This record gives sequence, structure tokens and C-alpha cells, in this order.
Amino acid sequence: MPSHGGATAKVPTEAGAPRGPDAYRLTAGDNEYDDGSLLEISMGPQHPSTHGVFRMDVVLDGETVVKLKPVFGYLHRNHEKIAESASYLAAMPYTDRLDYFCSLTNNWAYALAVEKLAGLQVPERAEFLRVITAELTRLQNHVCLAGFLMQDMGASGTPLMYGFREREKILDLFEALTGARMMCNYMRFGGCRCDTPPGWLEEVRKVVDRFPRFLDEFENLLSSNEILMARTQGIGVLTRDLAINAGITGPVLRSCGVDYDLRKVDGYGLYPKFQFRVPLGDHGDTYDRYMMRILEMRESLGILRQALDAIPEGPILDPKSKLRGFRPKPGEAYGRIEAPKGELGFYLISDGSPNPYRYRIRPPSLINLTVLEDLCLGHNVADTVTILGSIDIVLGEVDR
Amino acid sequence: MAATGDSAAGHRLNLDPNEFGTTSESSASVETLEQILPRMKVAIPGVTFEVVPNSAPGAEPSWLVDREHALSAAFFLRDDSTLRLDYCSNVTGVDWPERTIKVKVRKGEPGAEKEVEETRVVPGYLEVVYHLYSMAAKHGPVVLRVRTPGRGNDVSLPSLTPVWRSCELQEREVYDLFGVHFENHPDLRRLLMWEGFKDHPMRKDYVPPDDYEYEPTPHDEILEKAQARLARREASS
Amino acid sequence: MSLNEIYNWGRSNSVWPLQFGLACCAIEMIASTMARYDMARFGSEVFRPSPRQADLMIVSGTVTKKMVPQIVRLYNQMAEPKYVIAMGACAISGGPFKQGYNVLKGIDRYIPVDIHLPGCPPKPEALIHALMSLQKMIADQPLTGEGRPRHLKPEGASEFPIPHQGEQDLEPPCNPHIWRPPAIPRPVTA
Amino acid sequence: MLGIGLIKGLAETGRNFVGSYLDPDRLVTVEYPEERLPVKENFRQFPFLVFDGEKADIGLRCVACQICEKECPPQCIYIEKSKDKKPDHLGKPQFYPAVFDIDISVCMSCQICVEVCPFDAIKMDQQFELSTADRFRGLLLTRDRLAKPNSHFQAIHPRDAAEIDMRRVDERAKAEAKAKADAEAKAKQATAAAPGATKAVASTPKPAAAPANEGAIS
Repeated sequence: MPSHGGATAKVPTEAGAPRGPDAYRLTAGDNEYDDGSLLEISMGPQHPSTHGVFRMDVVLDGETVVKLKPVFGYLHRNHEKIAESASYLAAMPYTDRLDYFCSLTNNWAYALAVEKLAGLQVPERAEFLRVITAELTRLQNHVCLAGFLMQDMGASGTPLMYGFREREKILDLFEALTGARMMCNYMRFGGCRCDTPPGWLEEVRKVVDRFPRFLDEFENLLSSNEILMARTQGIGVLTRDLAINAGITGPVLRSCGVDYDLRKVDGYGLYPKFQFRVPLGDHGDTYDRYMMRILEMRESLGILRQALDAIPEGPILDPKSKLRGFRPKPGEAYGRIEAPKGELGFYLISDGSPNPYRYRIRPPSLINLTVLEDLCLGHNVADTVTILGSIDIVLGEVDR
Repeated sequence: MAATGDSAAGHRLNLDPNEFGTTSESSASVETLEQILPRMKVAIPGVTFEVVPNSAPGAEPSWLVDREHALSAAFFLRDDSTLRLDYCSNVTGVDWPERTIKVKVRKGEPGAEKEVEETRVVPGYLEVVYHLYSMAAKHGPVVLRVRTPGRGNDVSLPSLTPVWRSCELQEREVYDLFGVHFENHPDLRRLLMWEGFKDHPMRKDYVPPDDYEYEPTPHDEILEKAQARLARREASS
Repeated sequence: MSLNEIYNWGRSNSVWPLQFGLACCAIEMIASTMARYDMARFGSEVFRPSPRQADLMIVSGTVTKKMVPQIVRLYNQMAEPKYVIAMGACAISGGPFKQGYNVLKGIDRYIPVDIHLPGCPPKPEALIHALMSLQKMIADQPLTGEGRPRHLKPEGASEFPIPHQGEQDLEPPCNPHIWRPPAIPRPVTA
Repeated sequence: MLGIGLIKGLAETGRNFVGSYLDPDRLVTVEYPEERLPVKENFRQFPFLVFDGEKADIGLRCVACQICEKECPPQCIYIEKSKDKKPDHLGKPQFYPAVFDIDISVCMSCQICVEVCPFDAIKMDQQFELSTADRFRGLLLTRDRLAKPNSHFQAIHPRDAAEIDMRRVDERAKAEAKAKADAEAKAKQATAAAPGATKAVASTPKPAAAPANEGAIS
């Protein structure tokens, strides 16, 4: 950061006392920026491109960002506190509202943690349904992300419309299966809430079969677009070491070449059974982060096809699981899954009572924002918006 | 800044299957504390390290480290050539308020001992839990716990942000919601609540503000509060 | 057709919302502007990023106490006539998160709300229904007499005091001039 | 060549524009108030109370057990149990909800009340056009507004309703068979004991007839 020998507020300590240079101090707030050359602006919490109520305090030298401080908490709705005063089951519908694009993966992460805590087994059909719904969630999250990213770059409308069009088809599937478009509340400890309605799996197959056509269109529209490349390549480069040290996860981490996908590393659910590849980038810039999502969608389609071919009949809930009066034995567990945004973890401590003693969510969106300032420094202010868009945050999860 | 607008060639992702990430079959399990402790004792003289058991089925035990050596222990865990815990996934606080427990103690003259129930006060403390994984060796988790001596004034712990940057925002959150003071944290401000907020809301003894003017479906405490409010309103009108 | 009707016809068919999303409901709000539901058919496709150009504020999502001053300020900056739709349970009453310490139990404590739309989140069709109810309300407003809307009354307030963030809670906790909840007596059961 | 990517993209938008007239897969606008999307059978919005028969105050399935009130995550249900009892569909006297309020300005449509209800009394409705200007009375649904006939439930959730109706018919048949068997057993006992005590004969028919009497009174 450039140093600015600007005005410093000089405050004498005591009138009449002998003064040396030590007697002067800087007041907080009157900082190095007030020499007139730098501009401090606040982007958000109401800003069209901060993806919700996110706020960034940006210091600009002309158009160049010299300092950026994210400000959180405008959507802090006390999910953890509420969950600690309610039963284990009651927290499940609240998890839908964490990352409100991906309610089903949130359900899964929470169910996984509770299953670890209570030692429940998930029947095979339920595992298949979990994989199918989670991969559909990944698809609809990534198409929306790509649309919003383009919107942030000024491609107002078209890519977002195309993205939402495909998302609607997937939301129709969710609505037919779970009863709600966004807040599915579908998974239960030891399985899923209800079996598929008749003909649902065929509907999924139809959507899966038509999705590659959409992806081709989307790539034709965008991936080789000169404006997109100019706005994203070389912008917001994240280095491998910083990414690991800062705990970055998900496609943002893999865009700088780190091979770490929890579906492979932990092998939770039935993922070890499926053949799929993990896309990796080399540059860690905004374009790589965008391409990670596009390539991941193609792999997700492959997983979906395999799952639809192999899904067996059978029960969907562990008979040991209880809806009411669920009390796990004292202990603690940390369950994590590869959510579309990164590693989503739930840390639970049980003291044997019907409500969790400690209920903590490890939000990928929040932790991925650790490096936001590092990515934005030295770029133009308009690029902060694309960098933020490519990190893919959802404020419900950042602030919880 | 890199030149923009040039061809995509420099940024093309290789679609060759071999270039994609691969499955790490059967990730190696982490060493037990007994295997690590001798090495650690040499590296950090005076460290106390103990295992906190976890009775949940299949869940991993956690390691409690004293707060004076927490920072050097964290550096050791990150830099040790077999552990290589380069990724700190989750940081969270846990509030354990003061509680009384009943213990059975044998008392009386030797030979004529009696079993007496005594109540004992377990002092409260705040605990910070770190979940560590290794991205390089693909193993984990190692659960690291650090505790403050009390919940009142002495609530400072060393910040592990110098070791793992991922702690930066999460430790700020713990400071905000639990009131743990992290020494040497680069930017210790409230993360979620506004500046000027005076309490730590995730502590177990936090009392939320009373704003229950209209409660058509009240229960338990809220019912009582709504009743009290109604009574006040009737008295004032 | 009277002048009143022509005037209200024009007003009710060009309600421009403020581009302002808070939480989950904002996504359904975006979905309702997309091709499948197409709010443009009702003259409301122009989401203005600036409050100066907007007529309608759709409070779409949970209002936290940290966010309240900004929302009231945005509302104050909007030009009269202005309307508010409280979309979703959280905006109306705090909804499922009303037990939280940082959640405002309904935006109508600080700004007047015209249409309440329950649901968590409401479907895009439901938002369009709410918009239609608002249009109907605007179309039925007389321009003169006692029942005329607020902006035509000389004493009608167009700005509302912005609460201050105190040490525990917002100060004041509500605006008593616009927030008058009825008392619902409930017996204490053992 | 610079610009090729742009031209490719424009060709794609052109293809989409033309395609939207030809291909239903491109999801053209559903003009909402006039035409509607088909409602999915599983779709849920807010809960309602199911009653059997014609009259809501007699046929309400809810027995005020207050399980849903306890389990509701956002605590938006308020129930007051009745003092007296009314016979349920099996003829067994049961409490009923004197007050049953759901605050739909809080309800998060999670369906947990439906899952925990042991009496199939609360189900999810599909009505979503509920926007109102009346903040306080418009959004607090009382028992009378919540009660909807079983035929409504059959119309919106046919699969669930058929299953539940079948189960209830079975239960009822079982209960009737049991009551009949009990009455017969008692009658037999009475006839066996008849020579000894004439008083017992006079008192035996009473318990069997009691539920019917009570129903007639209330």
C-alpha cells in the first residue's frame, strides 16, 4: 500500500507541560487518507452487485483499490443461537435458509453431522436420493452464479435469464419431490423425509439429458467472449499457498490447482462409487473460477446419470431414527460436505439433552472472503465486483 | 496487471482426463497423540497436551493444549513433516459456564469411611476449538482446543491467525459472539454485531432485549414476557 | 372516465421497485422478474438501484437490527408517492428468526407497510399477486377528501426517524406513531 | 480474430429468440393471473386443519394434543385445550382445541407439524395468494379459518388423502368390531350371571351406549 504523508491530527497532551515528539498521537479515524488524493467509498449494504447486504469499505487511488475492508453482519440472523435453544429436528428447516440457493446440500451437511453424532446408518436408496438432489443443487447454484457474474460485468439480463430458465426446471423437480422450490427441508437424520413421487426420476432424467445443450449454448455465448476474457483473465489472481493457508475451499481453491474435493477426499455418501473428475485450474484468476463451475456442472451431470441408472428400491429412513424425542448421547461431531460453494461443516456438541449444546456452522462463503482484499488490491474498482461475484457468496451463509 | 484481451490460449483448462484431480484412495489416518507427543516435547519444551475424550460413536478425540504454548504448538502442527496440518477448517468458541456437579467422596476416619455426596463448583471457562486438516497429506481432522482460565476478565488467548489465515474472520467472530480476546490478532473488531454493541450474545447467560410487543402465539418465556408487557400497557393506559 | 381514474391508471401501471434484496426472498423476487413469471407485464420490470427513482420498496427478507437504519434511510430517500411491500415472513414479523437477538420483529415498526405477503419464501406468483393488490389499492385511492393518500396531505409525513443502534437494542425499539399492535390476551397455562 | 466470440454469442441469443417460439423447453412466460402453472401435488404453503363430514365444529380431527405446538420450529402455533370432551371418529371421547391459532406471518412452511401429528389432523394447504393490507387480523388464522373439509384435502393431495382415508376406515372398522365384541362378551357375561343378580343385567347396556349418547348431547 502506498504511504501517504498526509495531514496528521496533532493533539497536545497537557497545556503547559514540556512537550517532546512523543506527546503527539494520531486520532483514530483521521488516517493517512485525508490528504485529498485518496477516496474512501462504502459499497453496500444496498448495492446492486454485492449479492445481498454485503458491504465493502473501499479506499481508492483514482480507480485503483488500495484498501478494502469487508463489513459483515447485515444478515446476521442468529441461526446458531436459535438452533441451540430448539430440538435437533427444528434446526433442519433453518439450515435451508443458510445458503438459500442450496438448501439440499445444507440439509445434507447437517444430517451428516447428526448421523455422526448419533451413529445412524443411511439406507442405500436415501443415499442415492441425496446424491441426486445434491448434484441438482450444484447445477442450479452454478448456473445462477454464472448469470450473476455476467450481470456484475454489465451483461445485464441475458445470461442471468438463461441461467434462471434452467434453474426453474430444477426447482420444479425440487417442488415435486419436497414441496417447496427453495426451502426443501427434505433430509432427516438417517435418511430422507419422503420417497419420490411417481415418475419423478424420469423427469430428472429428462432435465439431465437436456442440460448439456444448455451448457453448450452458455459456453458459446460466454466462454470465448472477448469482453468476458478481458474482464476476467489475470484479474484477482489467487496463489496456491495463500489459498491453502486462508482455508479457501470449493471451486475457488481448485481454480489455483489444489486438488481438494471433499467428495474425493472424505468420500462421504456414495461418492466413491461414482466416476467423476475434479476440474483444476492453473491461474487462479476470475476466469479460472468461472470455468471451474462450468466444468463442474458437466461432471455433475455424469454423476447424475450414473445415479439415475443405479438407484435401487428400498427404504429411505433408518428405522432407528426418531422424529420426536431425539436425544443423542453426549459427545461431539464435525460433519462436512462439499457444498457448491466449498466446504460446509457442522460442528455439534451434545450434552444428552434434546437440543444441541453447541451448534456451529462452518460457512464456506465467509471463509472464502478472507482473501477478498488480497485479490482486489491493485485492480480497478469495477473489478472488485467481478472478483466478489466469482468467489460466489451468499449472505445467508456469510452472516448466518 | 496481466495483459487482458489476448487469446484464451494462456488460460485454457486442459480437458485431458489425466489433468483432472484424482481420487485419493483411503486417505491416511493421523498419528495418535502418543506418536506425536515425544517429537513435540522436544520441539516445544514445557508444553502440556492432553486428550479430551469424545464419546460420540466414531468421532475423533480432541487435544487440549495450554494457552501459553498454543501458538508454538500450532506452528509445530503445521510445519511438522509428517503431520503437515496446513489447513485450518473450522474455528469456534464454546461457552462453559460455571456449574455445580455432585461428586461422591469417601470421608471420615480411615477404616470407617462413608460415601458422602458433595457438591462441587466447576469454574466456568471459554473454549476455542480448531479443526485442522492437511491438504497436502489429505488427512485429518485434528481437533485442537484452547481454554481461557475464566469467563470474567481473563479471557485472552493467543491468536492463531499468524499460523493459518483462515482463522482471521472466524476468530473475529468468536471475539464478537463469545468475548474471547485474541492476542496479536491483526484486526480484532466485532464481525457480526454493530460497533458499540455491549454484550456477547452466544454466551449461555446472555439475555436478549425484550421487544415482544405483539405475540399472538407466545410460549414459555415469551409468554411470560408478553404477559408482563400487557400488564404494563394496561396499567399505563 | 374521470381524471382521477386516468391519473391512478398511470400511477398503478408504472410502479418501479427499488433494487434491494435482503435475503432468501430476494431470490424469488429476482425469479419473478425473469422470463417465466415476467413482472414486466405489470410495468414493474425497471428495478432502480437508486431510491430516488423508485416508487416501491419490496422488503424481501430478514431485517436485522444492524440493517434497520439503512432501510429507513433508503425509505426516506424515496420520493413520494412511495409504497412498501413486506415480502415474506421475516419482513412482516421477523418470521422464523424472530427469536433471534439481532432480528427486527417486523419492518412495520419503523416504516408504514402497505401490503403484507406471507410465505417463506412466497412463490413468484404470490409476489405478482401482491403487486396486483398494490396496483388495485393505488387505483382505488381518491385524490381529494379525507381518504386521499399520505403524499397529498400537507401534514403527511414522508420521512421517518432513523433509529440509533444502542448498546443492546435499537433506540427507540419502535416508532409508536405507526406501530400500534392490538393486545391479544392469552391466559398463562401451567 | 477479435470479435469472433462476440459474434458467436450474438448468434446464440438469436437462436434462443427464435427457439422460444418453437420449443416448449425454452420456458416462455406463464401469464400468471390468467394462466397458471400446474400445482405439484407435494406443494405446501401453510397448514390447515382437516375435519370430517359437513360441520367444522363437530368433525375436527384435532384432539388438542399440542405436539405440533411443541415441535413447531418458529413457535407459530397456539393451542388451548378444551375443558370438555367430544367423541372423535372412533366414538372415543376426546378433547378438542378451544383455541387454535396459527400466525402465518411467522410460519416457515416446514411441514414439521404435519409430520409429527399422530391424528392426521393438520395438513399443508396450497393456497398462496394471501397478500393482505391487514397486518394483524389478516395474518393470524383462527380455528374457523383453518378448518377445511376432508374433501379439500382429497382434492389437493389425492395420494396422501387416499392412504389416510383407507387407514381411518380400517381403524374405524376395527374399533367397531372391538366394541361389538366387547358388548357381546359383556352380554354373555351378563346372561351367565343373570340367574344370580338381576341388577347387573340392567346396568350392562349403559357403557356400550355411552359414547353415542354423549355425541348426541354435544
